[in-house]
Amino acid sequence: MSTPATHFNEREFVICQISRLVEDRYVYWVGGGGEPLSSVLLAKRTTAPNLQYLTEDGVVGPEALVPFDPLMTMISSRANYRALQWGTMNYAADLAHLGYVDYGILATLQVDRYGNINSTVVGKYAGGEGRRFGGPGGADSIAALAWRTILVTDQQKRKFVERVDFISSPGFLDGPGARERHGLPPNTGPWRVYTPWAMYGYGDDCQMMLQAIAPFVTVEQVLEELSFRPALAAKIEVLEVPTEEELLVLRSQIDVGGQVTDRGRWIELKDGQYQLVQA
Amino acid sequence: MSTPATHFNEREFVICQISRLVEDRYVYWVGGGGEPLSSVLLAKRTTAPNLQYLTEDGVVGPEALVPFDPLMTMISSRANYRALQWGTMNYAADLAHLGYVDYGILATLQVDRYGNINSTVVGKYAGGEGRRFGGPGGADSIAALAWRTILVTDQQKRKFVERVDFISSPGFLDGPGARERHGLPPNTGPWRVYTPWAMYGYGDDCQMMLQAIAPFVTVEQVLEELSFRPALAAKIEVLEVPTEEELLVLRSQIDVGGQVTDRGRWIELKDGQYQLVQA
Amino acid sequence: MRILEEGKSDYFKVAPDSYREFVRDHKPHRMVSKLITHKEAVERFVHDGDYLAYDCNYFQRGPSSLIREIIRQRKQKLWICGKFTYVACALLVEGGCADRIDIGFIGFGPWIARAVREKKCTIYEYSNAIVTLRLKAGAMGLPFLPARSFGGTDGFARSGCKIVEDPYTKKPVLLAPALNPDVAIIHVHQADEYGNARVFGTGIAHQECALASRRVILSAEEIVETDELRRDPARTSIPHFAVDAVVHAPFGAYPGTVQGYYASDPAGVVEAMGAMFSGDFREYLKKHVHSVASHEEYLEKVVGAKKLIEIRRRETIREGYGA
Amino acid sequence: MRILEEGKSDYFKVAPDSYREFVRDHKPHRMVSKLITHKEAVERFVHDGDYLAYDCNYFQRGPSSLIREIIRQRKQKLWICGKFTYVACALLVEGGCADRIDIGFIGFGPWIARAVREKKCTIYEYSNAIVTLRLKAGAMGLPFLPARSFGGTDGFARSGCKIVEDPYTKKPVLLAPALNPDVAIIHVHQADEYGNARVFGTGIAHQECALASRRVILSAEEIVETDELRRDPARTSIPHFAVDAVVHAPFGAYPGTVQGYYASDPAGVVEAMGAMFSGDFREYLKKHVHSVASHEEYLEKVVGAKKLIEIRRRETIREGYGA
Repeated sequence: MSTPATHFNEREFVICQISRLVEDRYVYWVGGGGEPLSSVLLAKRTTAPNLQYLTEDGVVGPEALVPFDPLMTMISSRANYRALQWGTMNYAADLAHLGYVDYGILATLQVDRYGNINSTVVGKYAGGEGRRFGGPGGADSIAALAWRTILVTDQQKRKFVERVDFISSPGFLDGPGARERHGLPPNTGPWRVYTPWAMYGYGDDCQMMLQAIAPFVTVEQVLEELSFRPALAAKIEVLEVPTEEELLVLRSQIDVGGQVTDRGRWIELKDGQYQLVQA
Repeated sequence: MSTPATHFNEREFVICQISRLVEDRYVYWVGGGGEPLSSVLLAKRTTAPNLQYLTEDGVVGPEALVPFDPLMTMISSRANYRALQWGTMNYAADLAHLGYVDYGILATLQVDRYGNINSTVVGKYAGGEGRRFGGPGGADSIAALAWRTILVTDQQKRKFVERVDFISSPGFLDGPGARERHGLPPNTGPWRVYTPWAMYGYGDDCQMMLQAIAPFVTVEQVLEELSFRPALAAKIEVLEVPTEEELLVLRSQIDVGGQVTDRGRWIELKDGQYQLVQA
Repeated sequence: MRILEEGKSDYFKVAPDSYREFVRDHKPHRMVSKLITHKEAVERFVHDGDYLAYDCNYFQRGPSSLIREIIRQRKQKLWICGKFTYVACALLVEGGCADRIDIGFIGFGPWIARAVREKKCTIYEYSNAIVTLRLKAGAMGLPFLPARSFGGTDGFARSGCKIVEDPYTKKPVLLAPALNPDVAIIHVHQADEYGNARVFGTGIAHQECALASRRVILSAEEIVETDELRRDPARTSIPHFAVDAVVHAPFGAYPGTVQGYYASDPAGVVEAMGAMFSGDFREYLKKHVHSVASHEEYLEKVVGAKKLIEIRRRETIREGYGA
Repeated sequence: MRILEEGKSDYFKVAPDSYREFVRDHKPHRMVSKLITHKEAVERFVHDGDYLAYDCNYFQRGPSSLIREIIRQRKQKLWICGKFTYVACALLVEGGCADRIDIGFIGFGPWIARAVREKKCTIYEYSNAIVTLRLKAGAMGLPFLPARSFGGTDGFARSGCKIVEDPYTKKPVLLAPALNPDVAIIHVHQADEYGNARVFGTGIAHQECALASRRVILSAEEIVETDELRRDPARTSIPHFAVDAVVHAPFGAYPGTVQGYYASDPAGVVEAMGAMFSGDFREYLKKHVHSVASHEEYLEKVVGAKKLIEIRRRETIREGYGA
């Protein structure tokens, strides 16, 4: 039941990576949709059928009916179908404050060495000169209160910066102890950053460390696409590609319309090597 | 529809007094049972059919089915029947904080010149030497948060004291401004104190003032039954006796078993005078 | 209890005492009928310069028909509570109604940077959870509530929050200032004519929003008897005494969904999102707001019966959405 | 934010960080069956010296069968959360189980003064609302919540509350310390084997109590399928991950009522109140606790089928008490 796929795209690759982290025994808080929700829905249909997740509108443990209509990932009957409990936003925040959220999974716009997240403005804040985005939304509480935060973003130089232009949601701020000094609960923070090309963790110094890469890129290619140099793990692992079984579920049940995965480049197995298909 | 009664007891007298204060247009918070609840239920069946009240368990606007089983004034199906809303204790407290509670009605054990309420201990607190009672219960929040508090107690020297042995629930504490200094909202506090013999209000000095007496006692008799001398209103009014119609409703619908009213002395009209029947 | 850090932004004034007085003097403690039209409700209860909160958003059980009516009446200088929002803030700013936003999450696009650059709009930075907590503080009659998020962000510095030393644990803890909006608009599944209302399913903060706000307009898919509500009091989400106006608004959340009643209209969602991402709302506002005089006319002429039947058909789930 | 006044009493330690760690490490995040007996639940989850919270009381949808089991097992040195209570505190103190009480309201009588005089029991003074607010703070993962009552009382001085200068309004405001009990016992209408539970009707603080407490024992009138609960998720009052044990306890609130299911037994109420007012619990405890080994035996031998049928018959209201 585990056949390595030979043809998939970057988005599918990263969703499958995160999906495999997700275990039955934990409670998750998932961002509004996109890769985070797809990862959890995939896990629930493959390795972790009893997995339960929370969303920002206070839904606890739904048996979501996919696919959803566009944007209908919360406060909609299909997303919230046959939940164990329905609450509200403040209820979801209470559960997160209490420490019930083992993992928060967040798609981010820009991230820095310390895992700080920017979803507010790229460029200068003052005077509206930068490019403005939507604000932290629910990500701030996930990043502050989940025990471990898993970030998902693209492997692009402009997305991995030395210091984000605006900290919308907290990573390790400026290093050890900073979260606690600003009132956040201890022993929380970024845990993994996933891109279609790589996976990063964090050392005791709260700084990003490259831990694994996709089989279709080199470490050098990855490092090209960061605007700072992260620490490197003693041994850089190679991430496993999606299986045919995962892709079948993802494509036929979860993202049928391609709303989430229909971006990014394709990868194929060619001459015994996984390679990015040139556009 | 208003025939002065000729035979009633002290408890019935005081319930009818309070019932007449109760108007349709206000929201009330009522203590656990006894005279306060009886007064409200009587008003709802006589002068104020649309009156709504809250209780400590968060019931909003019930159409209570009387009589209740003993003690079953909250979290019971008859007391909470066909309410507009069901909540919890914290919800009731929220509404009180917000200023929705126009009147709180409280039966009290001991009260002082400033309207402070003792339901904790009569006598010395330390070492358990005094006679211990149940504590403030829900009365503390009513006394703190209702716009106007109506107290009900017996006209007995030991119940009207210069200073209560223990402030369980706040009256005016030690005078003007004291409530605010201790964090209570402004323009709140005791408004009336009712006993079977008299009605008191409060002056600008926050001290109790005798305003009216029952037709079956004299001012002197009343003053005998306080252990301090209250201010006297310029004109002491005489309270109107219960009507036959009120008593019919009270006896046949509200307190059928006499749980509330079966205490206190009887009054009868004799020789054109209302008189306490000698035991 | 030392103040360790303070946000430096202006914020809507915290005043629990004056809110209490407002409740005492102006909230309808008595059960009186409040059934009026969209037009009258917005005329009477939304004032220029108000702080406005809406619950949910233009696509998800939000008061979309009331948002359109506010724009239609060209209300001005509103300060809006922009949490959990795709297009509502954009419509209110570009419709000329709002010039300040407390942000949790809003749908972006070129409109927002332009509005800020042109000084048509001032932004105050929060997060969805902190804005919603502020409403909760307002709904509890308190001046603030503590939280353990938001500290350390750049939003904090541009907010009304503070970090103090918790007198119990001696550790830093965030305080979020209470929010008591001047007016709230909330879309519900069912209400009686007095404003006792039921919301089915999950939500953002309908109860908090109603209890925290000075004036409250409900739009309701269905008007039901009070006796119907009394059969199941645990389902009552909002009590009448918090409510000033009840507007019968079938399909009031269109193009959004009302869970259990009708699905969203994906084409309608895409049309609104398209206007937002292009930064040009002129066509959208003309067609969806100004071309008609009322919600009824909007449903008749712009949306049409066929669409209404289709979105009702497309909502195939009932479980949990009825009493 | 200056501290203006402080209660001088000991209070159960405020520790949101350690509570979070407990939740992470010991709460059952996974759905596992938790259906066990009264005996096993109390043996495993109630420890000598625990801070114990019960929801409601011995007469009103309270965990009466679990209270009897705790006394039967002669648990000791409990610190109990004595809110909204007629006889539960008296039974636990006179049963030899409890030696500290946070008081909101308790049924009194000679027992309490005697217990205090003989130093068998220490009292800490709060009110129903403040104790319940403390549980709410505990259920929100916060160190404290503000309130605008309780200041100025003599109870305040004997509590763990503080009055601080509100940094927003500059006025004095009370802070109540969070309460995270070691163990909570809660009686519910329905639960599944995992601990997802429904309470119908009004209540004191069942949800707060469950979310605030390290260990949670539910006793349930009915055990239902999880799929039944999923049909109406708005009715779920308590989520499974807060719960450690589910005990099937039909008539678990006897002699009290469970709204919609059965009435109280007035004779049983009077018998317990009589013991309390006389200050002599020996007969009561012997008959109602120690004469039997289990709740099942209690219903069979002490209460009897006739009484059970009678109290069920006497509850004639169903509206609102079913999903």
